[in-house]
Order: sequence, then structure tokens, then C-alpha cells
Amino acid sequence: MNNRRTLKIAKIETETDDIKTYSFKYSLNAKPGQFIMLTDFEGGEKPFSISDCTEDVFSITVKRIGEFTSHLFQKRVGDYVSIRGAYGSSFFISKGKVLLVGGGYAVPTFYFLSKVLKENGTEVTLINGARTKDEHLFSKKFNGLGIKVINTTDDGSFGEKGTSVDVAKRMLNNQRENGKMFDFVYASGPEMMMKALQPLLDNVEYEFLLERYMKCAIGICGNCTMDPLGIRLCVEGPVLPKKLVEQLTEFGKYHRDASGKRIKY
Amino acid sequence: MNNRRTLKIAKIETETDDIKTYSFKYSLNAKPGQFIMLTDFEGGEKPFSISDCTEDVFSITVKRIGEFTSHLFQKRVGDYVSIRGAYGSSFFISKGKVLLVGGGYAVPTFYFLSKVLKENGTEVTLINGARTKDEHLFSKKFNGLGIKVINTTDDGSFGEKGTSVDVAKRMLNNQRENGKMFDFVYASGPEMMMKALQPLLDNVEYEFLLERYMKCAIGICGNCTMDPLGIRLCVEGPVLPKKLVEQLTEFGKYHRDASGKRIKY
Amino acid sequence: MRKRLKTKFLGIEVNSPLVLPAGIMDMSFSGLSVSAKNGAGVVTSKSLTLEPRMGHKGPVVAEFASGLLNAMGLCNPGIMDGLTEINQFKERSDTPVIVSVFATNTDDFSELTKHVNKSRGDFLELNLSCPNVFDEFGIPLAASKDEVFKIVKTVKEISRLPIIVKLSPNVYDIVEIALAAEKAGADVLCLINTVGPGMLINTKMVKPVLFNKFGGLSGPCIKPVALKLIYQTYSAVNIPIIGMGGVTIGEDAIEMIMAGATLVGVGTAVYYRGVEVFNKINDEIIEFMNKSNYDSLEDIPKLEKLNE
Amino acid sequence: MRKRLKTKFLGIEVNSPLVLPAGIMDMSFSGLSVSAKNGAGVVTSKSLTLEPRMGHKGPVVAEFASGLLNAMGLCNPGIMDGLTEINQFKERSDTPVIVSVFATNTDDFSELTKHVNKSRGDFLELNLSCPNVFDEFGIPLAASKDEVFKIVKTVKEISRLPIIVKLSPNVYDIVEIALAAEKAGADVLCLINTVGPGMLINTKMVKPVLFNKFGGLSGPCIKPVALKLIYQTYSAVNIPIIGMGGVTIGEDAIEMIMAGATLVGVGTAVYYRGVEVFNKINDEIIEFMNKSNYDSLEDIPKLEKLNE
Ligand SMILES: Cc1cc2nc3c(=O)[nH]c(=O)nc-3n(C[C@H](O)[C@H](O)[C@H](O)COP(=O)(O)OP(=O)(O)OC[C@H]3O[C@@H](n4cnc5c(N)ncnc54)[C@H](O)[C@@H]3O)c2cc1C
Ligand SMILES: Cc1cc2nc3c(=O)[nH]c(=O)nc-3n(C[C@H](O)[C@H](O)[C@H](O)COP(=O)(O)OP(=O)(O)OC[C@H]3O[C@@H](n4cnc5c(N)ncnc54)[C@H](O)[C@@H]3O)c2cc1C
Ligand SMILES: Cc1cc2nc3c(=O)[nH]c(=O)nc-3n(C[C@H](O)[C@H](O)[C@H](O)COP(=O)(O)O)c2cc1C
Ligand SMILES: Cc1cc2nc3c(=O)[nH]c(=O)nc-3n(C[C@H](O)[C@H](O)[C@H](O)COP(=O)(O)O)c2cc1C
Ligand code: FES
Ligand code: FES
Repeated sequence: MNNRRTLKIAKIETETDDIKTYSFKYSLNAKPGQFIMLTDFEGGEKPFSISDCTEDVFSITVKRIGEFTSHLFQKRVGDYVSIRGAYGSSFFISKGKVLLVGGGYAVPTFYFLSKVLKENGTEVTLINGARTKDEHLFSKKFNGLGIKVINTTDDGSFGEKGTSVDVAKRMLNNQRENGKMFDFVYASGPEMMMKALQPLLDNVEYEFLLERYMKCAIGICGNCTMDPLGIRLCVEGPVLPKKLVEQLTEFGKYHRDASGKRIKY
Repeated sequence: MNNRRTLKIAKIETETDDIKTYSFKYSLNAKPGQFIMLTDFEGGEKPFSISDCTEDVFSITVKRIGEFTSHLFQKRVGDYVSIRGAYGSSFFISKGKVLLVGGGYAVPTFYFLSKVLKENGTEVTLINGARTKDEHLFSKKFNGLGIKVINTTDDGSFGEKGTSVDVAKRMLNNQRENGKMFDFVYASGPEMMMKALQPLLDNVEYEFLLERYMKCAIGICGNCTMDPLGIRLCVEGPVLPKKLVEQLTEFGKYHRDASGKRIKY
Repeated sequence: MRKRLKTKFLGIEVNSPLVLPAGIMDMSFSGLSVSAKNGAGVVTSKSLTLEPRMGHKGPVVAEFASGLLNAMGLCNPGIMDGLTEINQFKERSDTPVIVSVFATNTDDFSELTKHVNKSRGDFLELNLSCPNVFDEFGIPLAASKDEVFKIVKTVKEISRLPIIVKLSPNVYDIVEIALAAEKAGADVLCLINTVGPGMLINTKMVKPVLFNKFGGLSGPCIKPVALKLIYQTYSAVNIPIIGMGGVTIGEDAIEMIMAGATLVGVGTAVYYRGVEVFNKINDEIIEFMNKSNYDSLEDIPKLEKLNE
Repeated sequence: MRKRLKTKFLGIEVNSPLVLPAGIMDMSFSGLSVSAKNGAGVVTSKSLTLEPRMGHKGPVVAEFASGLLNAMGLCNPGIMDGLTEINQFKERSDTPVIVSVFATNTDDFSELTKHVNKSRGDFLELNLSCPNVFDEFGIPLAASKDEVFKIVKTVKEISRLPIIVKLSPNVYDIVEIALAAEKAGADVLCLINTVGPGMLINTKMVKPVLFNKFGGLSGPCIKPVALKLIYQTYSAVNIPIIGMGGVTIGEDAIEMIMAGATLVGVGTAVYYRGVEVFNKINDEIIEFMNKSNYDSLEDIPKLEKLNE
């Protein structure tokens, strides 16, 4: 059961001032939506979504926010870090026509998902949102995939002006008028973004990638459970289907910090 | 690796005043020559050779000697005992024509061996020796097998008079004169019997079933090692081939008691 | 069938002898409810302290061949928020709750007890035995019979709830500690907490795997230690025991009961067998009872007591 | 290749860092020779007492998911016969031998030492930590720093051989015990002895599996406990350590070395991987050294010491 692996960083790509992609030569065999726990045995251990995973390479894309991520940003190619996983649930691979709504550092996981959806013959439309141009992520990488991409920034400095939810709303309305609905919607980004998106998705199946404070990542410490179902986001999540999200009274309201204390959004 | 099984005694047969056969309904999958460790978690734990083993029943044949075996003799059908094993090496299943030389409580293991040899199409001659008629074992059981049996007692009260080694000597000499040697000889019985037999076996392959004081039966305590090879009789034995027996300087000279102290024969 | 697993524990009806122990999937009311729904007869809160604690940095757990090492560092939202979670759980469930609390001195335990008195918890558990905060607090209180006596006596005087004392396996003489707790008025003993602690090393990076370096052992590797201590304690005291440590299958639970436990904790096995582990073990216990013709939990025999 | 595993230990050349620990396949000269031939760099005798001991009744071992329980009861042929076996071993082998002895008081240890002085043994090991004779002798001597100091000091004064002190894992503070041994003149520390002890129960017959009821834990389940204690000890003392407890594969041995061990014992793994285990682990250590570019055992780094 022990799936810790200690790997050299094979490649580091600078995506923005605060975001880097770290790649590792290792056959992780992960599925889109899953995450790893990453540590260097010094700075702590944190969860990161898998932003790409081929037969022999996988990547994560990290935003520098606080202590751990700043510490990680010091690492160079060739340095060791240690991971465990891949953990958690993964995205349903839908057929037909799907919409991906992403925001911030949570967008890159859609790179991995888009690749798998494409292989599956699914028609993918991605709304790739960020606050501003400098924070906008992966636009080149997505271009290479042959999917439909709508870039958006809150301030209009890159792509359309507006939030990804604004764009999603327009598209979903258009579609409804055309009678050509999306078969499935995926969202990954700030919880309040998904909260805003949710009311638009009454008539379509969806999955959200959620985040909660994770410690053990193997379902025993209980830090990542969501009320009132007691869903352990590290095991039953991080990808949750509509049916479950709808029951989560804490969704968009509060989360728990490292002590388990509720923190309001 | 833990192969302890707790079983009800299914049948008890009284063979002589001091010898009983205990049978258990259990698919042990043992090979002839192997042994089990038997305990009731009260009286100690001791090794016993398997005297019969079919698909769903196995038996051991026990001589009452001291504390443990006396304790065991109190048990009735339906009582639980607990075993582990089968442990140890097993007899080589030879082709052609073989001689089995057995003495005392060590004869019954040849019942199991004879059955397997017969199935193999091997021609079996058994010398079944005991001190006296009352101690003679399994003569009826062996009759049912369709093998050649020569019964012998030291005092002539049953079968031929003389030790099984006396009889073996005569047969081996006869054979040598006829030019029709046995292909393989097996012996199981008191060590001094085998020691006396050994010089007669210069020209034939053989295996002896030896006994040493056993405690762990899994090869770690070292109580059953034989000098100078350090053969652990519970793992590499109890059945040893000629090549090894010939190198064992302690064979027929001494053994070790529960403290590891050498005891001269 | 499941009816046969019902039993009374200090007068309170429980549906199964299985207990969710402190620290396992119990940071929130919803976490507790998962175990209750999946067949735990009693659930325990995370050990609560007066103030919230963020716990140690990660890695906080390390898996190895025969169990887990953990050094959570007693993270918890503090007694006030913790009791809120417990009350919310009790609004939704009849399952009895043990409120576990941790402190390092009598005064703090008293204060915690006063808070717990006002909650809807059913039992108060004094965790005297966390091994993962050694740097901060030193040798667990459970190592000293005098400390144990003092704390339990003080708490007993003010507690509205029956008192469970959680003991450490890492002591020379469990019996003297257990007797001290009993004499001071403990209603139940709970053992064992994690063993060791231990350490694992990442050989590529030449670093301890846990950030805290050391962590307590739980899971299959500690079962024999648990059984021995439970049996020694059972032989010496007259109060019931909640036995735990490595229980993973029904047979393990039976061993605990035979060693002297009345209820049986199942913690790390949640990792091995999922949250369904409680119902799985319940089924396995029933299967064993059927085979051996035991009608009720009380029929399952205990080992003959050790004669001291 | 194997040359890279050669090292000097207190000035004595050893061919591999692997040690056959006391109590494993070592009742006779021939038992010792099997491990030596299969790649052990140093072998240890069974712990010898002044008088022969038959040991406990069986079952003396019990297997469980993650290790072994044993309660041999210190069976041994007594110091005189034991030394005869050791001398016979030395007639046939260059492999250094540790003579392990057990007693319960300073006088007996002194007497044992005088006998060992006259033998061909290379090291004298004081087993202060057997947990399986509790009924007879109580808490191991290794639990008291004063006892440890007294015995080691007395023996040191009369011993011709370097002294190894074998410590118990079942203590509150390994460091104070280790320092007492060092201060008293110990040349080497050996840890750990078996953990617990523990118990297993046969649920069909409602009996402890071991005749002695309780037995010490060895094998994979105790590795984290061993690593932690070795590391704490290494951080505090200046004498070499023989580390053991659950070493089963090369990676385990590397962990022991990184935790602070100079030599590494391999006991219970003989059960899991056969007598060839020493050569197997030797090969695995070399493989690790190759991958990590360590030329010699001394190149393998140690963890940074704990700052006390
Ligand atoms: C399933 C999952 C997938 C994630 N994927 C990514 C990703 O692909 N890229 C990325 O940059 N970040 C991702 N995160 C968030 C990432 O774990 C945090 O950015 C990181 O832990 C911040 O740590 P820090 O010490 O730098 O910041 P801190 O200052 O410690 O924390 C900043 C914020 O990060 C979050 N956070 C901190 N620690 C944790 C933790 N242990 N578990 C969950 N959240 C935490 C909290 O919201 C906190 O307020 C993911 C989180 C989860 C739960
Ligand atoms: C591989 C093997 C197969 C055996 N097969 C049989 C068998 O099929 N039937 C049978 O009756 N007996 C068999 N024995 C011998 C049997 O184990 C002893 O008869 C029994 O242990 C006697 O125990 P006790 O307490 O009754 O007698 P005790 O008074 O304790 O001992 C009498 C003698 O039995 C031998 N013995 C005692 N304990 C052991 C032990 N732990 N290991 C080995 N020998 C011991 C010693 O020679 C001792 O002197 C076998 C022994 C071995 C090693
Ligand atoms: C991750 C984890 C956290 C724990 N936290 C606590 C705790 O807060 N308080 C406590 O008394 N015991 C705690 N324990 C100990 C357990 O309650 C239990 O005593 C121990 O794990 C043995 O049982 P198990 O082998 O079934 O897990 C914790 C154990 C684990 C694995
Ligand atoms: C069957 C057995 C017998 C033992 N006998 C002794 C002994 O006589 N003296 C001693 O110091 N240690 C004894 N030990 C402890 C070992 O030497 C060793 O310290 C312990 O088993 C941990 O190492 P391992 O996990 O590699 O076996 C014994 C261990 C076992 C399993
Ligand atoms: S992080 Fe521990 S249960 Fe999810
Ligand atoms: S009986 Fe222990 S090694 Fe054979």
C-alpha cells in the first residue's frame, strides 16, 4: 500500500511569475482529477493536482502562495522530492460534447483531462479564466490540443473580458436556445467560482474538483471531510459528481483549516 | 506464512498399549516424511510425522513416552488440538524397486510413503520391525497396500526374529548376489538402527528420517541443527539424503537436548 | 442477525461492540456520522484541547509493511468548536459519543471537563497517552501512576459523564497504572494508544519520512502488544475495557474480547478496508459466533485471568 | 564487489556489515557456521547463562501478519558447553564471534566474563534485555540506568574482550540508558532486543498461543521502533552501534546505517528469506551503493543528529 516514490525533478517550466510546472520521469498511471502529496521532508507536504500524465512523465503545476510553495520554488532540476499517490477520484470521461470551466491554478488539471477526453473522441470546449493576463495559464499548451478554447480575464487584458462563469453563462444560455446542450460540464477553480456556476447547471450533469485541507490523504485523519455527508475529499473526492455536490451544505459556505476549525468563505 | 490450524480430533485408533493414531479431517497437502507441530496450548508442543494423508484426512501415530504424549493420550474424539506445518523435507519418490526399513513409532510414516510409492508404480518391500509383538505396528494396514512386507520382532514374538537391520542385511546380501539391487533404500526408526544400517548401504542411494529436539520448527532457533554442516533438521530435514547423512559427524554419536547440550547416544 | 451484537455498556445501549477510536475520521460531526452509519456502535471525537492546534507539518503519516506511523500532533479545533461538532452529531444520531480530551495538567483537564459537562457527549475520555507531542510535552502522563491517579480523581469529582482513561502501551507496568486509574474512579479503561513511537527513513534523501521524525505505530503490527496489555489489565481491574490496536478483521476483535475487552476499537483498519470496515467486522464477528455457537457477545469466553 | 562491504569494527576486519544476532540459529558451532558461510560478517552466540536452561515449553514461537512472537525462555547449554561450541566454530572460521551472556546480577555477569575471557570469542555481549523471562526475573536490567552502569563497569574491569551492551526497546528514555552504558565503559551498543512483549490468542481454544503466554516481537513490525531508538542513541553517544530489529531487505539495512548503526543485525529475516538472507541483503546493499554512488560503507551518510 506504501506508494511513496522519491523522484528527481526532470523539468521546471515557468508559467507565470507565481506559477511553475514541475515534471517527473515516472510512470504514475494517474487519471485526470487525481492528485499527489508532495514533500521534501523539510517544508511540509501538500496536495497538487496532476496537470499532465503520459506513459513515462507526469507534471504538476504549482502556484506560490505560502510557506510550502515558496520553499518548493527554490528547487532546481535534478533535486529530489518525494511523492505519494496518485490519490482520489477522477473525472468521468464523458462522450459527446463537454464544457470545461476553469480558473486560476486549477486550470492545468484540465490539460490532462482534455487530452484524455480528446482521445475518447469527445468534443471539448474549455473556458480558461484568470484574473489578468500575467496570471493566465497554459494558453499555448491548450492550443496544441485541438480543442475549442475561450480565454478570459477578469480585466480583459487577455482573451474575453469577464469571469469564466460569465462566459459559461452565456454559452450555456446560447446552447439552451439552440437546443444543443452540453452532455457534461466540468469545473475546477476557486470554490466561489464553482458556487456561482452551480445554479447554471440545473439541466446538465457535472463534476467539480474541490479542495479541502488535506493531511493524511489516505482517509483516516478526517481533516478533509465535507458536511453533512462526511465525504472524505482525499478518498471520495477531490472530483465530486453533481449528486453529491448538491448535498454538501458546506460547499461555498465554509471549509476547515489545519485544526479542523471552520473558516467561512 | 502463519499456518496454524486448530482442528477437532476426528478419530483415535489404539495401535498398541502405548501407541495411538489420531486422524483429522483437513486437507493438509503434506508429503511423506514431513511432520507437524502439535499442541493444545497447555502441555507443550511437539513434532510428529504424518502417517497418512489423503485429500481430506491426515493422521499421526504417537507413542506415549513422556509428559506431552501422556497428556495427549487424555484427549478424546471431538477435542481440539492445534497444529502447524506440514514442515520439512520429504522422501524422494523413487522409481523401480525400493526397500523400506522401519523400527518402532517411526514405522507409520512409511504407511504414507508406501501409498505414494505404490501410486508411482514403485515396487515396495517393507521391513517392519519392533521389539516385541505388542509393540508391532500397522501390520494390518500395510497388508492392505499390496506391498511386500516382512514383519520382524527382536524377540520373535511376531514375524521373523531379529532386528529390522538383521533382515535388511540378509536381503541386501541376497540381492547383491542376484545382481538385482534395490534402487533406493529408506529408513525411519531409532538413530542407532539407522547407524547400524548405514554400512550396508555403500552401493545404494538412501534417505533417512532423522529426529532432533525441535522447538521453533521454522528454522530460526537452531536447536535442531546437526554438526558439522549446521543442517536444520526442521527445514532441510527431517529426511536427509545419503550425501548429507555421510557428512554428519554427530549422526549416531550425539544429539542435543532442549538446552542445546550434547547428549551421547 | 445484527441484534446479537447489541450490548449494554455502562447502562447505555450500543448496537455493536465496535468503537471508532480517537483521531480517526472524527474532526467533524459528519466524519463521526460516517462510522456510525457504517456500523460503529460508539464513536470517539478527536482529542480536544483547550485551544485549537494546527498539528505537525506533513508528512504526518507514513505507511510501512505492517502498519502506519502517525504524528498528527494533536490537531483539533479546540474544545469549544469540537463540542459544537459533537452536539451537531448528536442532533442527527443516537450513537453514543466519547468526547476525548487532552491536556498536560490537572487544571486544564478540569477546565475541559467543565466544558464537556455541558455537551451532549455520552462519555469523557482522558487521553493521557499521546506519544506524538513528546517534544512539546515529554513522556505521556500515562507513564506515572501518581499523575494518573491525581488527574482521574480530580476529573471524576466534577465530571457529569462516565470517565474513560486512555492508557499508553509504552510503560513498564500497565497494571499499576490501570489500578491507579481504577482507584481514582475511572469507569472504563481504553487501551492501547499508538506504540513506540517509531521512525522511518527515506534512503534516497537521507531524511526521516515524518516531518516530526517520530510517530506512533498503529495497525496490525501492534496487535500482539495490545492483546498482552489488555489481558494483563483485565486480569487486574474490575472495570470494563475498550480494547484496540491493530484490529483489522473479525478474528482480531474476538481476540480482543477474549483478552478482556468489552468494546473493541477499529482505527487504522479504516485505511485498509475502507469506512465499511465496521460492518465488515460486525459480519465477521457474527460468523464466528455462529460457528462457535455463541448467542450473544457476553457468551464469548474470556481467557482465564492471570494470577498475579 | 563484495570487497566494498568490508569494514573495520573496533579494529577487527569484517567482510560484511551484517550480524547474526543472539538467539538465531546459534545453538551450536555448526549453526553459527551456516550464517558465516552465507554472508554474515559477524555471528553471535545464543545468550549463555551460568547453568544450562531448557527454556519454555512450546509453542515457543508464533507467527503473525507482521512478524514473530517468541518466548524461547533463554534455553542454552550453559556457559561451559556454549563456549566449547564457540571455540569449535573459531577452529573452522575467521568470522568474528560475539559471545552473548545473560545474568541477573553483577556477580553472575562477572563469573560469565571470566569464562568468556578464556574462550576464543572476539566480543562479549551483555544481554540486559531479554523480555521473555519476566516471570522469573522481572523487568529487564536494561530498564535501569544505575543497574546498567554498575554491571557494565564491573564487567569492563575484568573483560579481556570489547564489551557490547544489548539494550531493550521497552524503556522510557533510551538515551539515559545508553549514556550510562557508555560512561561505564561499553565499547559498543546493540539495539534493539525484541519489543513488547506481546500475546496472541487462539480463538477456537480460547488460549494464548505461546505456552509462556507472552513473547517478544521481532521482524518487520518492529523496524520503526528500532530505527527511532538507534537514531536517538546515535545522536547521544560516541561509541558504535549494532542496529537490528526487522531488517529484512537491503533497504532496511541502509535505513539502520543512516539512523546511526555501524553494523546491522539480521535475525527474523532468516525465517522469511532463508539462511541465504545475508548474501541477499549484501547484494541489495551493494546495489543501493551503486545507484547512489557510495564507494564504501563509510560513504553512506547518516541522518543529522538530533539536537538534544
Ligand atoms: C486536491 C487538491 C489539489 C490541489 N491542486 C493544486 C495544484 O494543482 N496547484 C496548486 O498550486 N495548488 C493546488 N492545491 C492547493 C495547494 O495544496 C496549496 O496551494 C498549498 O498547499 C499551499 O501551501 P503553502 O504552504 O504554500 O501555503 P499556505 O500559506 O500554507 O496556505 C495557503 C492556502 O492553501 C491551502 N492549503 C494549504 N495547505 C493545504 C493542504 N495541506 N491541503 C489543502 N489545501 C491547503 C489553504 O487554502 C490555505 O489557505 C490543491 C489542493 C487540493 C486539496
Ligand atoms: C521429525 C520428528 C518426527 C517425529 N515423529 C514422531 C511420530 O510420528 N510419533 C511419535 O510418537 N513421536 C515422533 N517424534 C518424537 C516425538 O516428538 C517425541 O516422542 C515427543 O516429543 C515426546 O515428548 P514427551 O513430552 O511425551 O516426552 P519427553 O519425556 O519430553 O521426551 C522423550 C524423548 O522424546 C524426544 N523429544 C522430546 N521432545 C522433543 C522435541 N520437541 N523434538 C524432538 N524430540 C523430542 C527426546 O528424544 C526425548 O528424550 C518425532 C520427532 C521428530 C523430531
Ligand atoms: C492518525 C491517527 C490519529 C490518532 N489520534 C489520536 C488522538 O487524537 N487521541 C487518541 O487518544 N488516540 C489517537 N490515535 C490512536 C488511536 O485512537 C488508537 O489508539 C490507535 O491507533 C490503535 O488502534 P488502531 O491500530 O486500530 O489504529 C490516533 C491514531 C491514528 C492512526
Ligand atoms: C527466536 C529468537 C530468539 C532470540 N534469542 C535472543 C537471545 O538469546 N539473546 C538476545 O540478546 N536476543 C535474542 N533475540 C533477539 C534478537 O537477537 C534480536 O535482537 C531481535 O530478534 C530483533 O531483530 P530481528 O527483527 O532481526 O529478529 C531472539 C530473537 C528471536 C526471534
Ligand atoms: S486528508 Fe485525512 S482524511 Fe482526507
Ligand atoms: S527447531 Fe528451531 S531451527 Fe529447527
